Amino acid sequence: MLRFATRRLALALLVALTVSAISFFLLRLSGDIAIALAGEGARDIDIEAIRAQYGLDRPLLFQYGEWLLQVLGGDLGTSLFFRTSVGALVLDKLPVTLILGISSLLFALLISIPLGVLAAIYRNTWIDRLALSIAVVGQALPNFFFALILVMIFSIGLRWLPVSGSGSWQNFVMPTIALGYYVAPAFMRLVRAGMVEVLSADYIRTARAKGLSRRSVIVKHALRNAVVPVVSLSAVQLGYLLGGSVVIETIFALDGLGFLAYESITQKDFPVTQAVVMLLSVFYVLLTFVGDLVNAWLDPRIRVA
Amino acid sequence: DQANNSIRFAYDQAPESIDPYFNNVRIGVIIGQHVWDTLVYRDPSSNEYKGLLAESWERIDDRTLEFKLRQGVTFHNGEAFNADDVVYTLNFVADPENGVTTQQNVAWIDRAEKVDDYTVRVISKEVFPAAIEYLSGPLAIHPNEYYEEVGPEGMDRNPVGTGPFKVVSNEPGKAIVLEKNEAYFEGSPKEQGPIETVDIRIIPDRQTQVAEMLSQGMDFVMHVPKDQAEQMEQVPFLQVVSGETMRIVFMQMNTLENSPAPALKDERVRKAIMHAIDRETIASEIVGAGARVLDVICFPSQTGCDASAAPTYDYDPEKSRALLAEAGYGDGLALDIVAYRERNQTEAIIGYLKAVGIDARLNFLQYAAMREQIRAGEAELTHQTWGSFSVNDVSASTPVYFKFEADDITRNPEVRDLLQKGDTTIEPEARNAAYRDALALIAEHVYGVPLWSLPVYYVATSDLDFTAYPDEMPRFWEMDWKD
Amino acid sequence: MSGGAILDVRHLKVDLATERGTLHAVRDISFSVEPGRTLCIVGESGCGKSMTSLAIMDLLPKSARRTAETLSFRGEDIGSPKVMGRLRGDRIAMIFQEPMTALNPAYTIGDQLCEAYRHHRKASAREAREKAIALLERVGIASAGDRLGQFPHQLSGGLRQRVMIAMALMCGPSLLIADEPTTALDVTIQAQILRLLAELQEELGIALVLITHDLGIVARIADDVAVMYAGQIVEQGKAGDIFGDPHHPYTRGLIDCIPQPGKTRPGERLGTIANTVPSLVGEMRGCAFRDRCPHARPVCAEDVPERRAGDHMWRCVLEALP
Amino acid sequence: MTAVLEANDVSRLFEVRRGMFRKKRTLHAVNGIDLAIQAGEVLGIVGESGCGKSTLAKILLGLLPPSEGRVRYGGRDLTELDRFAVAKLVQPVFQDPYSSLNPRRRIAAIVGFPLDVHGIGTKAERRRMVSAIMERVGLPSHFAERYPNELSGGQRQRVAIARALVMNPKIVVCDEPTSALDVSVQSQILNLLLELRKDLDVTLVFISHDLGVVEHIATRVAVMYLGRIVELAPTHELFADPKHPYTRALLSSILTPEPGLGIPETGLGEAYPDPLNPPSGCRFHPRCRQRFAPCDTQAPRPLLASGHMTECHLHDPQIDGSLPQKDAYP
Amino acid sequence: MTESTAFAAVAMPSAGARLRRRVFGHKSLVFGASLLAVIVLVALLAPLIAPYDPYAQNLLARTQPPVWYEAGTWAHPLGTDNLGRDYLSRMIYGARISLVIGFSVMVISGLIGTTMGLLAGYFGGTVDLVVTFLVTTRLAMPVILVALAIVAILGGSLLVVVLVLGFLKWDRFAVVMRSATQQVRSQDYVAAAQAAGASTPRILFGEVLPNVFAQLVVVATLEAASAILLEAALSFLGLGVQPPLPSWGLMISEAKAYMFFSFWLIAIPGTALALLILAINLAGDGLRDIVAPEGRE
Ligand SMILES: Nc1ncnc2c1ncn2[C@@H]1O[C@H](COP(=O)(O)OP(=O)(O)OP(=O)(O)O)[C@@H](O)[C@H]1O
Ligand SMILES: Nc1ncnc2c1ncn2[C@@H]1O[C@H](COP(=O)(O)OP(=O)(O)OP(=O)(O)O)[C@@H](O)[C@H]1O
Ligand SMILES: [Mg+2]
Ligand SMILES: [Mg+2]
Repeated sequence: MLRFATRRLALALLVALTVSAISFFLLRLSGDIAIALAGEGARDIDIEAIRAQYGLDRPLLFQYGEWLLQVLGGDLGTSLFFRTSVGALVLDKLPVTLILGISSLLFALLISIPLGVLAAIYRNTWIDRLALSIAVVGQALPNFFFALILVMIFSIGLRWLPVSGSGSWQNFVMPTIALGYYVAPAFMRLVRAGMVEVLSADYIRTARAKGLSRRSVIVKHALRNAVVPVVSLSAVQLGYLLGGSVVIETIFALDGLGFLAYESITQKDFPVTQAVVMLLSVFYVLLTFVGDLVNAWLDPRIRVA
Repeated sequence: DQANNSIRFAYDQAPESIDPYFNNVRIGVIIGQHVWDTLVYRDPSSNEYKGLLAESWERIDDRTLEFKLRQGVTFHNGEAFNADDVVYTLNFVADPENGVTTQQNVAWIDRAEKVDDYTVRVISKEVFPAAIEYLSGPLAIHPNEYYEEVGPEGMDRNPVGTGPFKVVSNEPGKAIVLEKNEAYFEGSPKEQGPIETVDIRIIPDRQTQVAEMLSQGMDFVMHVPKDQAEQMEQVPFLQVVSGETMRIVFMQMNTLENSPAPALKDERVRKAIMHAIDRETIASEIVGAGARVLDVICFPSQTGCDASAAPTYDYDPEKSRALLAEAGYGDGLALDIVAYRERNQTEAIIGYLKAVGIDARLNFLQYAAMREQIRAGEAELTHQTWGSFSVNDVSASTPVYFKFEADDITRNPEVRDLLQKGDTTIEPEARNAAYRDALALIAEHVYGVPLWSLPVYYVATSDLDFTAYPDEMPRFWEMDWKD
Repeated sequence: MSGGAILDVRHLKVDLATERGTLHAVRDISFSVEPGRTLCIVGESGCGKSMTSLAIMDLLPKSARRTAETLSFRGEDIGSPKVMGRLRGDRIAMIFQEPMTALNPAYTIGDQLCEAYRHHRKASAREAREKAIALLERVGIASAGDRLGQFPHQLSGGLRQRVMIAMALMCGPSLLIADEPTTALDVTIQAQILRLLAELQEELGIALVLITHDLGIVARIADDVAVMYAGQIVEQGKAGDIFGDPHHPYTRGLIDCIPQPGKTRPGERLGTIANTVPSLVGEMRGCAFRDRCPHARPVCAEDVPERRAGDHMWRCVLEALP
Repeated sequence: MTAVLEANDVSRLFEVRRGMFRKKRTLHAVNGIDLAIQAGEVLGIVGESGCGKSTLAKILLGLLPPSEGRVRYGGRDLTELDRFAVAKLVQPVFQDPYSSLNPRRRIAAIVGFPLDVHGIGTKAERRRMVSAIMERVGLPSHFAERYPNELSGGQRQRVAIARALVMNPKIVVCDEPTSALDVSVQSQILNLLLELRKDLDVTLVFISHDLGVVEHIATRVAVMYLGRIVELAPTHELFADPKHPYTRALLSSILTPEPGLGIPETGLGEAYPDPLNPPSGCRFHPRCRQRFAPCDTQAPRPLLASGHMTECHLHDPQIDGSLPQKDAYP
Repeated sequence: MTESTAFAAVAMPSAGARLRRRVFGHKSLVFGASLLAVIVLVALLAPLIAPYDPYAQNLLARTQPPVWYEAGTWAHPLGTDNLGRDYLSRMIYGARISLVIGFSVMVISGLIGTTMGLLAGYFGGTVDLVVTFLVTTRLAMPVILVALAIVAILGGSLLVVVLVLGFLKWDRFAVVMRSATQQVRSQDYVAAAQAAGASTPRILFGEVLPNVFAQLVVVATLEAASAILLEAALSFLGLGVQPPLPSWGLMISEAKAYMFFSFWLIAIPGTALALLILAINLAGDGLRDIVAPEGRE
């Protein structure tokens, strides 16, 4: 167990390191931040001054090493745009994104698990086909398009929900739906496929041969085994939701990490971009780790003997 | 909203810092003008300079201006305003070490000197006719003691000025709340109206802003594109006001020796481009009300922007094609065009160029990336805009692109010399003549394609009473609710 | 014959809808089992053995359709899902082939053992546990108490199959159906499990229906034997009669295929049956075995008579094998 | 008789992880095997599932490099030979006729694959060779253009045999070639293998867990237990006079179709052999009824007496057989 | 196999016929594939069927509604866009761009991912470790953000978008190909080929690849769809291909400014995009069904 944890942690570190290096060099090699920082109307001397001020004139590898040392010391650097600590900035935006990510995940699970189970039980019936159509259509609609339609209906038409902001729970309703519905099909398919497979498993026949009730067979014996892969997918998808919230956060002016990232990208505020990308990758690795733990807890075959 | 006398204002971009010296976006200028005061105020209707923190001023010599300061003014934190504040602020920002974002606004200042508690002198490095203009715009005065203590960062976190509004809350990148400064001094040309609070929310997506207006979640937005603004005009509870701004739109053409598009070195090709674009139609159909077709690359109200000697070019695709053929490009010509905003305008230009056989491939970039290309001499055609920092003087516009500065990709020494002469001459007649000749020369050789001025559309709840000015500055202090 | 029978199956048919048409997996078979006796159903892969057992248990896949004239357990009609719902797992129990997959990996042995008992007997957890421990000990599992907390994957195949047997016996059934219970096991373990089954069957006086393709097992454990081919029972009778004096060419062919120490000489040609088992899709007329039969003749394409000599039944146009 | 294939002290280890939380363990799938296969013989290998039969087969085929020890073909070390040379010497027939044929190839292509690889003959010659061998294994020629999924298990196994024989190898290693087949088909395949062996003069290694079949086909039998050969003797001798207690247990568990004999008592405990946790001393001792003092501490050594090899303390003259018996399992 | 005469001759269809029946019996596959075929056809024939030059603008005829609106005319069946260009023509040419993006990204990422997956699955050990690590790293990088960042820097263009997405989206190919290869690798026919002396490339291309190809095709279709969606999202954020190129994603992005008042401007490309994705996904799903259970009889 401890070995496993340390191995995973080492992997997380290695992944984070690689991601940070890739993003650092990509961001740095492809443009001159000094010009971006100097802003409209800056003259060459202004740019030179900025370059010197931020140490951008030194070799890239040196800059990376320095940055890495800083990060290891717990300092993510200073935002070039906001001129405040990146760590504080990111921490400030994190809650909104976390709330959005988790609520979308829950929303996705809430609609996909029952649908998936029903589709599997009533395989090849209209229920199955309905569930499948929902999934297929859901995956086909671009989520920004869907989000805008939600706005048209619920904010402008019905005036039930506020368009933008992050002040109250109402602000999260549409973003949650817009983001969650997009990942729901993946879950639904997984649950359905898992249930179909599990329902034809020998141990389900055993359970039925024992004379157990249909409900107990489905809920206790089948679902329990079918949701195991859902857990790891949830972990992965949560990572995706955190990263994929860029579009949705921009549309709903939800002031979270995704939006921060988008802004930092357009403003070439690369320490922030870098930090967000790295944070998300660490999240991803940690989440998969958590997913494995939960899986192990659900599936005794993996559990510690 | 009207009920609690507050205005909810959505803007699409966050300022890097609230300290007006450390941002270069419009919203920063707007906040700056509300929270701080400058020495001088230019009346937006009459363009007349009035005393603000200074009561009067006089020119001591070519490089020196002396200001008599207003007494009895206090900063939001209670600090009294006097000459030390002015001297400290101007000397601080003039020092390149301190890294003020827009150096152009401050680089002309040599130093500020205290004469007595309420008299200061501002000395420019060279002869600088536009000094008053700058002092009435971007050069806000900070409280010296506080600023010395907290620096630009502290100023961003807890801004303190003398202005008609004070910042009561600031969530970077998200929202800024301004509240009326009850202790604002009497007799300011920025006369205070009834608005109690201004609730500024950063909403990056234009459609979200429109949606907020349509669902009455916001009271005031600006920079609304023409088409949407016109459509919102149909909505009963919204009003749309448009106004011209100082922002000019133009195209640059790389005529340098090593231009990646040698065709542009041919004056006939440049003239062909000039004739190919139906600027009138684009201006009226796409740019919108208040847009004015320009003949030279500066804003007409700017001092020295005299187009009277410049030749004009009309929309004439036939002539354009003929010129191209004459230059040897009858079979077509492919050019790259870089742009960074107003994409639909660029698209329209590309459409017109296509019609005469010029295939312009768009390279739409972030501003910084675009400028990097231009300065590296890699750009061919550019589609640019320039706001002159709302400085109403030609020295803030034309010379930037034609005086051999980094952004100059035509480099005609004659033009440079004329501009230099204009920049350093105090005597208005002679100054004007120099600029006029320079502008004529540029237009004659088509070193750039002047296009139009950008209007700005403001959309507001219909019961808000406000005026739009060409300097793109909504003045919340003078707004009011209609009954 | 059906008088004392605990299980009586008359004219059972199972049809499966497949892509290629209707598959008649079980084509009109009848048999019965008496208390305390062991009936072995034997046949090659795909002849419909499992379908027969699942049809009795009402556990057929959705695509299957079952029809039967009689399907009764102690006179009760187990063709009715309601009756079967009550009896299944209680009076009638079943053991499956794959001990590796027949247990739910997510629950402990104890959980799975007690589940049915508590469900059918409304027993307390403690009662169920005691019963489970007793049974585990009976099937030869040492330190049974500890085993209850283990998960299936922690047990070897042999142990799992013992657990399966104990699980089937929890409610004290009077009929036990075992579908190839030892096919997945090693020979030595197979012998142990079969011995255990035989012992328990005798001890508890239950009726055992054992399905297998292994004639060796049949010979050693069966009282009665039914030989299935292509969804039909082609020969049925007492074990001694079937092995001592097979009347159907298929039965005899099967026995001849197996190398038997003492009877077949090493390295010598073994008996064979030409071709392979046919697909069961589509209608059939006449003897299903005739393409592979060394004694086939034109009449085999006609309806085949069912012949009897006492308990011994076979379907063949021939009265006796040459 | 000469040894066409020799294995000297061959071992194979696997690193395995059971469950992601556990650390890697070393599994001795094959552990110190000595074997000399004589030309023309049929060597049967029997043993329980997981005892290392398939691993040994793969090593003999040159598909798995042994972790230790050497494999020699006709005196030449495996490492000196290239894959072509090995392929001409030994060919496999696998257990599962479904997975041993590439479903995307036609039968003719499958059978002719080795010829293709080695570039033997012209296209036409190859086609002739393929149809000749197909006929020899009893596959009608119209099968040549079919795909494997159109064939029954027995037919597929014939295809596999044809593929193994098309290059005239010296040895064919059959890993449980009939265990997935029905008895009626099994006997066809066994007959075929026996015929081919005579006709084509190949040496067979025949792996099976069915002792009845092995007795029928093999000339010599090796009994494996947990990675080791515990007894190796000519067939008749092994069946007439099994020496190792495990061999005896195996023999007693054969169920011949003789009614009335009942089910034999194998005399084995329920301890299941776990290759990850091999017992100390003699690997069989936890299940052995006759274990005594040295069994759980001292590994037995191979004892050879007139071609009959056993690895058991009971038969070791150097071990005092009168040592007290350890209590057998309950 | 001599067919049993004991059984009334059920016309036992050939494998090909059965496959055809399965394909044509799969309603959603048929629907998806036909829809996709129509779109592809439209894209191929664009110059022939588009009524106007998709770039010809007419500033005096801007945002005219489609025919089904009262103000619409048959001159522009789908109306005109904000520069007065014929919307139908732009939609027709736009199909080309979207398909080109989907296809090229699929090819690039497919090549990268398949190579990695094949090697990892076949060789295992260190190669597998390295590939697994690369995949983990790739998965840990938020695609949208990284793509946005790169496009923001390099400037959007068809080529940049295709390359960026192609170099980012190989993960699913690698994952699926890896496990499929592992599975095939454990099949005895691979061992048989090795025993026959076949070289590793020969085994990889001759034995492994054909047997994982079906899964490859399924992943490829689904990835093409996701690439098209991703490009649309980039365009939506203003960082996709460059105007005046009529990519559907870009058209949605440009039309979003008009969505509250001229809904059709966004609805038309939005619906078209959704239909395209739907078609590809249905086809992919269908293929998966066809490929998966070639059930043993
Ligand atoms: N779910 C199913 N759908 C379609 N056909 C099936 C299904 N299950 C079994 N079959 C077919 O039904 C026939 C009888 O199958 P059954 O499982 O009863 O055979 P069996 O005698 O038990 O064989 P085995 O010894 O292989 O278990 C076979 O031809 C098989 O292919
Ligand atoms: N590639 C591998 N990696 C890890 N362990 C392996 C591998 N191959 C075989 N083993 C292990 O080695 C041992 C011997 O396996 P092998 O397949 O040789 O047994 P076998 O005697 O052929 O069994 P069976 O009768 O089931 O085919 C088993 O415990 C097996 O789990
Ligand atoms: Mg069966
Ligand atoms: Mg094996």
